[in-house]
Amino acid sequence: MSRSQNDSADPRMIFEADDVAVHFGGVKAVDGLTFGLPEGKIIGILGPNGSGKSTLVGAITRHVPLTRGTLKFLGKDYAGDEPHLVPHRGIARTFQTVRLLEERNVLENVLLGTDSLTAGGRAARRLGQERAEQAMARTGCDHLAKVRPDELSYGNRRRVEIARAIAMEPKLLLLDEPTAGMGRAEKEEISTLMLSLRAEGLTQLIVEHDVQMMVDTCDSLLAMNFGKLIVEGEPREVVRNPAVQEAYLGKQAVKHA
Amino acid sequence: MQELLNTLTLGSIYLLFALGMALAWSTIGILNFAHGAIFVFSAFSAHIISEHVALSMPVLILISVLVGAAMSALTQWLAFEQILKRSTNHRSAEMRVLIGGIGVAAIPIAIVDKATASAPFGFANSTYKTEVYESMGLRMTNTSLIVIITGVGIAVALTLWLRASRRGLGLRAIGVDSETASLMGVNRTAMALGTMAIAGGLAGLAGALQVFQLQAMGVATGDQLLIKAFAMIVLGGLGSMAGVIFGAFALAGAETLIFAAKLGTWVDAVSFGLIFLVLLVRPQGIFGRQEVRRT
Amino acid sequence: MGVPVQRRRLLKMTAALAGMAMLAACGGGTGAAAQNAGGEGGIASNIKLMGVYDTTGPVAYAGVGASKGMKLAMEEIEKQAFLGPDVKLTLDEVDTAGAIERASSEVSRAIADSEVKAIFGPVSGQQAATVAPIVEQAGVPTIFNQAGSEGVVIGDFTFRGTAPMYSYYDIAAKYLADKGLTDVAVIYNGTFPTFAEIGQKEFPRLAGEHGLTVSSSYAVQSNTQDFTAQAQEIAAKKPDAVVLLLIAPQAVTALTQLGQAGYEGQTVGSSVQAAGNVAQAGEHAAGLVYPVDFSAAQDDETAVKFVEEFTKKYGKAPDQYAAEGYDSMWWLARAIKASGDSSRAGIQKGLQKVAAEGFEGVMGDLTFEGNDLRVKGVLVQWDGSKERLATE
Amino acid sequence: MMAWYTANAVVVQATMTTLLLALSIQLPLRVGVFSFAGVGCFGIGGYTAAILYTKFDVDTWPAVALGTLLAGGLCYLLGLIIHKLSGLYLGMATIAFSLIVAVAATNGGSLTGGASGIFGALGGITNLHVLLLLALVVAGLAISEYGRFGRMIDTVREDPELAAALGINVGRYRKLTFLASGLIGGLAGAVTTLLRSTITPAEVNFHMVVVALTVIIIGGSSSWLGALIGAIVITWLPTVLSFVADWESIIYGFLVALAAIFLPGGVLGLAKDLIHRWRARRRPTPPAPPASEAEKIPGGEPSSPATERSLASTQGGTS
Repeated sequence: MSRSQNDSADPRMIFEADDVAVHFGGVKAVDGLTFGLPEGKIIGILGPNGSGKSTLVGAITRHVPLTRGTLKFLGKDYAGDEPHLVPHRGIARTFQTVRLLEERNVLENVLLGTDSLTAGGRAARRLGQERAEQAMARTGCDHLAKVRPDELSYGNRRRVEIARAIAMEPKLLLLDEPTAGMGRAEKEEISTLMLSLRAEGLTQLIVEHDVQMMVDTCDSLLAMNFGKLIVEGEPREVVRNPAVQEAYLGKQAVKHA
Repeated sequence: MQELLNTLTLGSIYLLFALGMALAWSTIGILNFAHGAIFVFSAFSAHIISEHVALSMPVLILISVLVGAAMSALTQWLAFEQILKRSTNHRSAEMRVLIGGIGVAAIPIAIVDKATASAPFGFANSTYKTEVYESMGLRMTNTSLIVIITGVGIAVALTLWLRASRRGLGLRAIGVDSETASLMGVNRTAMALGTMAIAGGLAGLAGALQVFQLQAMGVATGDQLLIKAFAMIVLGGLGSMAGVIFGAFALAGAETLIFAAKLGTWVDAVSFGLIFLVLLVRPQGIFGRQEVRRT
Repeated sequence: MGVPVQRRRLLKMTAALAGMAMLAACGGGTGAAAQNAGGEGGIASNIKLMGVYDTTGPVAYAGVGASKGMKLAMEEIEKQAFLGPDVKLTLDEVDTAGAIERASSEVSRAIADSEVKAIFGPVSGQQAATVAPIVEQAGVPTIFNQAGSEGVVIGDFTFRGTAPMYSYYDIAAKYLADKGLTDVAVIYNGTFPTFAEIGQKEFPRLAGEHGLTVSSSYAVQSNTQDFTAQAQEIAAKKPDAVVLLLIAPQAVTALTQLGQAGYEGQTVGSSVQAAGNVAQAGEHAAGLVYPVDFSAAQDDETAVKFVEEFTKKYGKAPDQYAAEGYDSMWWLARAIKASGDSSRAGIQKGLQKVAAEGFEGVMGDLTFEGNDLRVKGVLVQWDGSKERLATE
Repeated sequence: MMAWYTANAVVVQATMTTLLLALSIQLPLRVGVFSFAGVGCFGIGGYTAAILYTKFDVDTWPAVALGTLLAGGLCYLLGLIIHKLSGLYLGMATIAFSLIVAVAATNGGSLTGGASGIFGALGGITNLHVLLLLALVVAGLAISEYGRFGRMIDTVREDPELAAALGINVGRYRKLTFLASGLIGGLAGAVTTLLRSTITPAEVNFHMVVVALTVIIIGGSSSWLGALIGAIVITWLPTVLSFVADWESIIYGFLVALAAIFLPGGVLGLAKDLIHRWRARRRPTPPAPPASEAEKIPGGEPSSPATERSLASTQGGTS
């Protein structure tokens, strides 16, 4: 229930959550979160496994029913939306485990990002194709266009998924552990990509376990535990916060940070 | 009161048939559409042997159980295991297991059909004699008694066993999540084979007892029960043995009542209509657990 | 005994009259057939026939039985040189294996083959009803066995060599009336067309005619397997007789459960219980009577001779299907002889001509309603191990 | 050729009607809806057409149209009620629906002809008509298989949650599927009935579900082309196998089981896989990896081809 006022420094919140709670029976996966996402920033969510991060992402995309609370995007309350309406508002996401159509090649998987958001017709088809090709180029999977996902490395599967989300040309991009299972070099590529997207004004919310990457990439961090927001603010400060260290990081990681 | 007794007997027959199917479905995720054929063929095997030697009830049941177990394990090994090995996702595997079962079922059924020239078969040559008990205006045969006790006994025992034993835990884990199960050190393949053998044994038991109870079996009997069993399991809620027990007696009760109301040709409509309504109110069946959704 | 014989003759006459009336009504064109017994086409030396029915699958017993009967008849026809010394009948058989499309496809193929002069059609009701319009349109005379549903005998070219069960079920009603068993309960399979027809309509009508009362009637489905409830209710009400119109396994169970419920009255079945299909019910089936169009236990000369020949050829006694096939083949042979013409049209005219007159077959005096066979039927009793004629 | 056609016209016809029935079951499966309502709709379409044709003197085509529309409408209503049920629960509900249709037909008195069904409903439909109708249906389905529409339907089936996250209205797809499946099933029923001239309650049975599923599994569930292959195999197999007579149903069972085991994507899937492999071989080399990809992540090696992967080794997939 901790309402924080310190976001008010930012001029415009693209997204606002007010007292959002998601309970599964007796399990309070998310329990009264209030926060906002400033436009054009990268915000990270930290928290141990089971702290409710992914449930929160699910709540934002309206896949998970809310127990209470309101969600606003671009100033409009959309908590009552069906999940499929959320992308039409300009919110795109990736998943913790990569979700691709195994029977379709990479290009088609990326095109899927544009399919329901563009109208039919030849012009729209060409537009979708362009958007998909751009997205693939940015994520570095353009040379894989005709390959099927089951022939790809894990890192490349991640790229395809991010490309699909970018092709949706969202105003808010939710990344659920986008670098899980990637090597250092690949993680840096993702970081670079996120920063270049930010430069274009895309707001991003990222859930990650790699603290170093979060500190390097994010403009601010939210730390969660037991479904509640414990600290939020400038990444380095958040990471140093004793409550966060106790809940999540452990002594060793603190040294590393 | 007599109606209750009749429901109990009919329900126990349904239950015995459905138990094996439910066990395999809710633990190792195999919806075996050859279950009905195994049921018929096991009873038929016992019938063939009984034509040559006059055997007692336990021996006939044993033959039927063994044949059922062997057929079911063989089906699992030669067909279902192979299908799972070659499947990439659950939906297509589920579907192909279903079709594979239908294909496998055609074989024993064709053999029985040919051998009996579609005439009903039974254990007329057995040493077992049906006796009728009568007390307080209620009638019951010793066969009904055996059917009820076996049906309910095995159902309860199976439920408890699944709940309690480590093996049961392993099995349930397969049903819920095969990866966790393999982490727990459960050998999936062997376990699946064992489960299918038990399920087949139950089909054999059900087959033999049904022949004793109803005196005869037709070659189409297995198919007719298959759909009913499918309905009972879904009605009770997949994954719950208690649900199967409930489903079997609920369907038997409904059928008995419909017959009592002289609506004999409406039986399927009423009972399946009820199942339809139940699913609308409780989409996961009466005893089914609500899926906990996690993202 | 006197009365029944007279009655039989009367029936036969009326039936024959009705047949002729229908024939006349069917259009003047066919009248010509009656005169030219000499035949314009003559009898070919090789007459090809096509048999399209189930010889595998769930109703294979009917197709196989009929086939055996027909083959025996063909042998005899040839041996007797019934159609002349050099005339040979050949029968090509194809299995429909329970598939409607296969039946119509094979029939179409037979139609396309101009060598095929007549067809013996499917034994399954729906297969038969599907091919009936096809053969009608093509003008190929087709004789069906079994296939007791409506829509099979629909015109000049469709014939049926099996009397519908309801048409001779009256002997069961009469038997009950003669024995004074007037209070009757009925259990019938309402999803099985033949039984639905008798259970819902024909038996109540026959009961009325013979002064019986249907005190209770229970409809069940083909997938009903347990009859405890019905058996107990019947045992409690103690009607004089119970009529069971059930498929084979159902009848065994119902008879057993009636016995277990303590019912001791007369049980009446149907021809489905023939061929030892109630053997599994053991003592509970003893005393069951049922009307059939043919029983190997029949004692008239023609039947005894047929049973003898059949047993010599196949090693076991003929069933009703064999008898129907046998009589159907003879019907065809008589038809060819009667019209003196083995062309499709000739056979068609011949079949109608023979039908109008009726003839004596192994099923007794055969009469026809139009192109549809009628027999008197015999009532047989299952004594627990074998069939014998039911004595009145 | 002409002689061949004359002799086999009915089998050709049966192939087409079987295909229609299979398509009415395949479409929902392709959208991830385990619906067997197509069989019930076959009954509704068939009975409606037959009743109109024989009892109300309606002409062939209006009778077919009304049967089709009624089946489609009722199936859509069914879909509105049950589209949220999952997996085999929905399957059970739709089987219940189909069986209820059969019972209603059995008890429909003189209107439906009771247990004996309706006879003499021989409409004026030719093979050419059936072919044209089939072409129409297939054209519609083909559109739903290619391009963006096809991709979206695949997503709705494979991963409804993903589909929603991509902005696809999953519920609407599922509901419309019921409508389309009902229309196709109804058309199949009406056409088949007026071709055969008969329909009985015994036909509207689980057996029909089995036939449709067998067609789909043998041919391939991903495309109408698969259903066509399956329909051809299933309709012609008995003709081919008839020489084995008594062994026919046993061999049939074996073939179906073998197809289920060894052809995950049916005959069509096998063909597609072969084509894909052939093309992959013709590609100069596997695409050159960029510099970063040289650094492989642990456990991230490419997985083996789909056909050899087993369920146990898949990650995710279902959740």
